[in-house]
Amino acid sequence: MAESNNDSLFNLNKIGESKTLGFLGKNWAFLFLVIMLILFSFLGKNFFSLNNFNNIILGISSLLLLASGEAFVIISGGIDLSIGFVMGFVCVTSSIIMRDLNAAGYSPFFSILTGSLAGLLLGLIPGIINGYLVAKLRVPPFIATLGMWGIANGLAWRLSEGFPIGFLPLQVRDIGNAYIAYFSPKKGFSFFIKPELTERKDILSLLKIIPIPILWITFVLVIFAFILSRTKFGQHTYAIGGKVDAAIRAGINVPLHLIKIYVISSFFAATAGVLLVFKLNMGVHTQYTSSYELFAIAAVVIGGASLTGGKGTIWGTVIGVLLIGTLDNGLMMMGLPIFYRYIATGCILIIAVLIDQFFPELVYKE
Amino acid sequence: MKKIVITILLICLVLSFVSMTCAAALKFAFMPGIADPFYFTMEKGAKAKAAELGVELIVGEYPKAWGPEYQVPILKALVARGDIDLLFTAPTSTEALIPVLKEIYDSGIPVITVDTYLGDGDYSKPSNYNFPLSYIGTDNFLGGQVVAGQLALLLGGKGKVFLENTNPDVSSVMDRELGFRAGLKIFPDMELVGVEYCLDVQETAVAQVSAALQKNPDLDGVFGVNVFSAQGAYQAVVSAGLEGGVKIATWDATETLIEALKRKELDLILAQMPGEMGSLCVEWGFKYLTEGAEIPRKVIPGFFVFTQENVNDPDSQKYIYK
Amino acid sequence: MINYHKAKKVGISILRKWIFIFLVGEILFFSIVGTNYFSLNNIQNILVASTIVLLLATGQTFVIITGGIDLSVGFMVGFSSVVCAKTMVSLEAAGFSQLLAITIGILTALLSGLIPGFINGFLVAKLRVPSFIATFGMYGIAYGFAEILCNNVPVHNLPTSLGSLGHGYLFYWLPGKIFNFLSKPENLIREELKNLVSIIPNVTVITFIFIGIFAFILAKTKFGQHTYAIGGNINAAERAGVNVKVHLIKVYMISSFFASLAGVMYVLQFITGRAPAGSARLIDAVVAVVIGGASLSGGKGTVMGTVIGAIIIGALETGLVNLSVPTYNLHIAVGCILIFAVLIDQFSPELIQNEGEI
Amino acid sequence: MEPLLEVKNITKRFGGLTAVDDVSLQIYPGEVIGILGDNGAGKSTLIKVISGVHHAEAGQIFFKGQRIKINSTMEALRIGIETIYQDLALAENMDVYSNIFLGREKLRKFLGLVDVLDHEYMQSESKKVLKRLEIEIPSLKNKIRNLSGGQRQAVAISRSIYWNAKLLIMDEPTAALGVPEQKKVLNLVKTLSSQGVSIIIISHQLHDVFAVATRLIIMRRAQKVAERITKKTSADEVVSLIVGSLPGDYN
Repeated sequence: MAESNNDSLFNLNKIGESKTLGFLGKNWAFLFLVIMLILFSFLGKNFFSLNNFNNIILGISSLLLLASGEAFVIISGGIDLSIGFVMGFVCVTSSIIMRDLNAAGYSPFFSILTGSLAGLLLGLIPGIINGYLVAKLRVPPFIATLGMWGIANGLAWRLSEGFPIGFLPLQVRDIGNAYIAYFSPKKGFSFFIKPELTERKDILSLLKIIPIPILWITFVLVIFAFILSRTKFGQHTYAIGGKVDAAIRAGINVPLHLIKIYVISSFFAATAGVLLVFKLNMGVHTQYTSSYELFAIAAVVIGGASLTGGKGTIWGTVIGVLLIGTLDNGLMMMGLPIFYRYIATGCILIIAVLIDQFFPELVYKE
Repeated sequence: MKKIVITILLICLVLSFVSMTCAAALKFAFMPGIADPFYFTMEKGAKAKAAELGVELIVGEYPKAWGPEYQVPILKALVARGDIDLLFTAPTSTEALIPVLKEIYDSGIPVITVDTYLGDGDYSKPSNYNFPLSYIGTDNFLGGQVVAGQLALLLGGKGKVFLENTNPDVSSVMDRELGFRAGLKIFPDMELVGVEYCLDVQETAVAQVSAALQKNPDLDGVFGVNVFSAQGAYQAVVSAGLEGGVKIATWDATETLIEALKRKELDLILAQMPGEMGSLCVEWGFKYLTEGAEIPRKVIPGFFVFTQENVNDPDSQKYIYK
Repeated sequence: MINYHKAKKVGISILRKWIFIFLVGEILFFSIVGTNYFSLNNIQNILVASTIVLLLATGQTFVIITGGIDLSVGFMVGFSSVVCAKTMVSLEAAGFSQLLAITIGILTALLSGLIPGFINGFLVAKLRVPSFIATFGMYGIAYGFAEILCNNVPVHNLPTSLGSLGHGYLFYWLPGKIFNFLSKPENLIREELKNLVSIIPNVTVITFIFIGIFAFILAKTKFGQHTYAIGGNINAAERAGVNVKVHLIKVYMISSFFASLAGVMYVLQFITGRAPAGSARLIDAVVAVVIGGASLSGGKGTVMGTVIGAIIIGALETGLVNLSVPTYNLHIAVGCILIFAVLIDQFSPELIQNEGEI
Repeated sequence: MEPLLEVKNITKRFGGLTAVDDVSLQIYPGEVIGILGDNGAGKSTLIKVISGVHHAEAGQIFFKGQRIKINSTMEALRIGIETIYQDLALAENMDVYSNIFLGREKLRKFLGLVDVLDHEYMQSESKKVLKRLEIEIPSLKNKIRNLSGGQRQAVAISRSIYWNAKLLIMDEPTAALGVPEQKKVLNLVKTLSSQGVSIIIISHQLHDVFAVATRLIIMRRAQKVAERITKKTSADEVVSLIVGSLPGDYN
């Protein structure tokens, strides 16, 4: 290590000996997040409150899912640019199905369930195609998924014809915007169902604890974090990202594994799409300008992954997303325009990689 | 190499003759500003009128985002067909489109601007942008004022309001904002606490309005200036559990918003008359070309305000965008 | 046996030129199916409409050949358009002549456009930040700065003579009467205006001059040779004495120079400066480079290929408009062409293998 | 005869690790010597010191009797020390003659204004050097990617020879090659040595080294443990020295 880095700015050996610095280098994203939370609590009005944290988390929920799926791909040494539009595509299809079934007189429960499942299943198709192109036909991931980016975008557009899809069963919104627990000073605790409050003062003082979508997301993330860190599948993912040849020689069915990984990424995007239906109560095609996939990649990298593969965790990715979300919300609460967040995200992204470049010893020193 | 060159030249020669065909019926072209329900409805209105008058209507591709760099190439490609008798379009920039449309006008195609305009929109005085036959469109500034007034009425003339806008780059929504600000000035107890731009991403609008509600717990009203910001605004209010507590005014009567109004989650929708605009363009254009009629330089079709009271009236239904 | 070889040779030459054949086929198709697609006017439209993609893609070609990618160019266009427009407006307001204001505006934009390129290059070459990340960071930063600089609104009131420059043509020809160079004949009656033929847009001329220069640099000079070497094997280049770091910085500066040139062209064409200008063209540019035969792993690609790739996209866009086919088909079509391009590249190595001998 | 290159008491450390410990050796013009040793014995580091990649903490280097300091690979190249690494350092996407001239391209004036690459000159020169080394490559315009391992090796060698290498260091030249290819490379080594080029070969494959080298230097644990004339030793003895079952001559 020292051999190849002896021209870097720092003397790595010396830094490597300091435990404090080691901890800093390894957990800098987390520490940065904490510092930011403290800073914004002082600078922003009403930043530090349960409701605002709910807002932050709800705001980043799509990104959280997209980035976690992307993490698998990036760890395997690939990249998936199609996720943003796959999300839009699934969001549109799934809401069209819900709307049409509901209009055809099926029960809301059936319509919602069928719509969601169909969306999730359809979302697997782009993943299979991506994976097949990458693994079997050896198309570089950047290109294969960029092609899918255009195709998913076009299809979503075609299906929605540019209109938002409305007229979904009302329960969609109730599910998507509910919380696990409510606490009202007037009526006490209630679970899942919002207490009926009429006074504005009471509505404002209502405490809402843990949004339901976050419960789902956590559930999905925990499973996949487990898969990545504790199972053979996860182990192989790192192996492929580290060195494909070695993985092949070790008997891993690399093409099949890669297909699975792209399917996972696509599945996460589909989940995000279905979640979006529940949150927004309508199907919206992801806008051209929102660059979801790029922000997802940024989050994964801030979370400690490397685009060359073999590195990264779900936990780190979650921190990365939180960092972006908090920054966004904090700047908003401080009254800075949306454009500052682009600058801030850009800078943090570069800093993340620089830290990764110059503290390699620290980051790997367990 | 020589063979290739000769082949290509031959192909070119043949091709230039292929397209030399002419049609008898009048052909109008419509170039929308961006892909959204407003322009879709306009197209439908124009199509209906065109069918009635026996005019063929060619619609340019809907630009995927707002801006001359998206619109101009499509517009040029549309006009390059060469068989168009009249163009009506919503210019995406008051300045950038002047030379482009001038060139089209110079090549012999009369131009009508609809919904948005060139320069300051006044074609009656001499200027380098007074060549379009007419500007047909809503007075966005006036609309903004009306919304401000109606919102103040709903709130009893007192309260804090927030404006969720889309893109500071778009003249029509900025006019709405300016109108809204001007309208609020009439009510000394109304206060505008903030403006955010969601860049037409609904999720961003949700996040921004949520943050605004967080920052100003005593917020009384939100004005969402277009479909995405309005939908985002009411989503944020619903998710904060404040339906009914925070009044929401919106612009553009899409079915989705009307549905929300019927559910009493919204309070006010200002409907422009895109269908009417499209139909007017075709009608005036037809009259101009066939009868040589003089067209008014500015046609303002007005608008309609939906409230929870009148939304179910049979008379109101025609104002919904479909 | 001989026939087989002959067939193989034909096959190879078709594969090697497939993008060119594709382009010709595409134009052929639209000319037959569309209305007046094959006309001087429309061909010029395609070129003008492709200006930004052409410029971005040419710069991007250099970066992609070295094995990197430059995502910042999308918003760099906006940044430099804002800088250019702002400078012009403030200089004109300060009493400078229009010509001076325009010249200084353009130069300022081009010069300030080199800075982000330098930073990108520095991050990539010296600090070894992966290019994807470094330039994506710059993507956000450039956009943010552009928006702040112009206060979120497009820059207005630019010098009026810009229009005649950006929308002007090299020649004007009124059949049988006038043949003008550079300036549009004045005092024409409406009938004459209708018949006026404008030949070769100024914007296209400028674009192709720069593309030509850099195509030459890439294909014929030591700089180009080293660019390929770095993309092929960075260690080899380093050991052969190429100053890889400086070279990479230069390459990223070329890319951002082209982006700012695209920004200037934007100002010339649209007479305004906008922060999001060109952002949607980023992906088109990368796609054009890849369709043009470059590989994202580096070491391959030509400016000529890139130009054809960009025109394929532009011609497709125009063709679909001509046929009144909705937008989404464009995305689907481009996505498919892209994958197709790479597949051809993947499956024809044994055919293309001995290209030196053919 | 004066040695072409002499290194004396070279020591190189990385942090706490001593990679090369007080090693000395000489090589004479036209001589082929082999450096043998197990993985981690310090062979690679030693040649990297000679070729200017690493800078030694202690020791001296003499070239043609003159004390020199090699601070960079470029300096090593300038005095005529060329190194061919296992990865050959060829740009696979480029053709044969471009690789031979990589970094030292021949230029000509275009329209009397700009410097452009002189392809014709580079091609004819490459042809000459390939001929001199009796190397057969189907076409100079072939991309390196499409050549066999032995052909690549040959390109890398002719590249260094064209630039007048006096000393050629080869790191595992036959490792990735098939048997016939190995033969060709070894023949090439002999041709070179007969033309007066000195060569240092590092290899694991004993019989290769035995086939071409006249003298062997055996390293173990960063130290030079023995030096043998090839004809006066046997593979068994060398293996024993490498693994340490025979004590070395020094310490």
